[in-house]
Amino acid sequence: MIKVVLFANLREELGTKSVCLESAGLSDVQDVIEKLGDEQGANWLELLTHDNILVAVNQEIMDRDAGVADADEVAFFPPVTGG
Amino acid sequence: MIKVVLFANLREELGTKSVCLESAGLSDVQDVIEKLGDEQGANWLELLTHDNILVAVNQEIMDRDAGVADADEVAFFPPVTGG
Amino acid sequence: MNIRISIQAASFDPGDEIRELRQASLDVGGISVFVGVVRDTNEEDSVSGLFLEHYPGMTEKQIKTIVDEAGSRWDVRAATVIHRVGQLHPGDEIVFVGVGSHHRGDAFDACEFIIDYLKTRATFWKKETTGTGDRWLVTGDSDIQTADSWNK
Amino acid sequence: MNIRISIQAASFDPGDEIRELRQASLDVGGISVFVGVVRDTNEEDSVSGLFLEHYPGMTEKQIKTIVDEAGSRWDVRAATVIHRVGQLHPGDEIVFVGVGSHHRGDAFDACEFIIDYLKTRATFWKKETTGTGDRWLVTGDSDIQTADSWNK
Repeated sequence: MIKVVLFANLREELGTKSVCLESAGLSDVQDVIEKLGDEQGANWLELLTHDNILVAVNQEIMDRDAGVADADEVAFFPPVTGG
Repeated sequence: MIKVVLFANLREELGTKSVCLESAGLSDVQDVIEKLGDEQGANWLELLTHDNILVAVNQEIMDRDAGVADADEVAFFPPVTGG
Repeated sequence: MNIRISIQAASFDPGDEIRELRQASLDVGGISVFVGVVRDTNEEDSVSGLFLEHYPGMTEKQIKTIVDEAGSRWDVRAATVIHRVGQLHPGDEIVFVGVGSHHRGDAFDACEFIIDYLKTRATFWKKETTGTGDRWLVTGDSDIQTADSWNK
Repeated sequence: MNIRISIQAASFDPGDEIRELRQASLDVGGISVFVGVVRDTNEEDSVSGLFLEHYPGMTEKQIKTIVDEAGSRWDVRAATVIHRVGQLHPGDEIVFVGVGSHHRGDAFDACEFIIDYLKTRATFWKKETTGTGDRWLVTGDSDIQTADSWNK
């Protein structure tokens, strides 16, 4: 399984803070996004492909072509605003 | 009267924190230094004319050619080392 | 280098934190501290509350990386970063960054570097409650430029 | 601009001072603080005590001038300067400079400006007690250069 976690407005707009995906057939983050669009709805695809949305794989910021494997944690979130 | 005040190593080396001088005949700081040398001893002249000694007249940093008048406070001290 | 990092809902006492930084080593000659406070206005709108969310685990690792980077650039004897999360209100302290160093210039630079990076790199998100509704904040370009300026 | 200046023998509580800066105005979004601490070494010699003397009256006026100058250069909502005098020991806090501002960059710059000028312009003198006797300190050239750099 791949665990997908969402934060801030993504968490609110998509109505959940995490979902799990079967890892079979998923080789990179882009695959994860497309599968989320298929399984969860077109609004997921739309929101997660926004230019400003950041991706972390196993808590490291990555590009959308970063590889994913079973048991990975993939996070999507908007630009940070702490401090 | 002109009040002369001394700080830090000057205070210690000259053995006093303040002396008073008759203001008659004193027109600038240089006059004050010379009169202190005459009245208090040559070591005063030597210490107060050192390059690094600072002068304040009425609590404002001044050059040695700054004018002085009756009731003024003239201070001599080494470079500051606070903070 | 003594490092203390805490993400917490509870408030903190800047005096206690400064005391710990001071006592970390008798080599500490200067401590530079930044305390961020929730303001009551933002872009003209009055703000009645601020909600902070973060990415548990990732945030702590990122802050550790930021502090280590500061320690490699400057003399840092002790560093403390505390960031609050959850529901805050105007006047509340939100973040504490403190750096104890042998030299004051290093303390100032390391402290400012850490807060600048914290604002643009660490996974925190703020949501404001205003008179016209709630809104998630977006990063200001000026904050990004400020953090980037450390790479020049 | 709220200004508090104190030359005192007593210790101070940085936490209380930060609280006052925070409460000065709800426009204060960031507070930059510097706390100077007596070190136990200076130029290789171990230091067991530090005696501080100042020029009462003149010192307070100079600090007021320094703080006003900072307020004219940066956004300063509140500023506090506390400098201790008398006999201190390693680990003691000697100086507190705190600046509350709307913006964090202004808070940092104003705070660092004030401490840099305090070290080179304000009428304080330090005498160290070391294993080889007492000695009055002399201003480091680096401190003078640091303060002068604000005029560039």
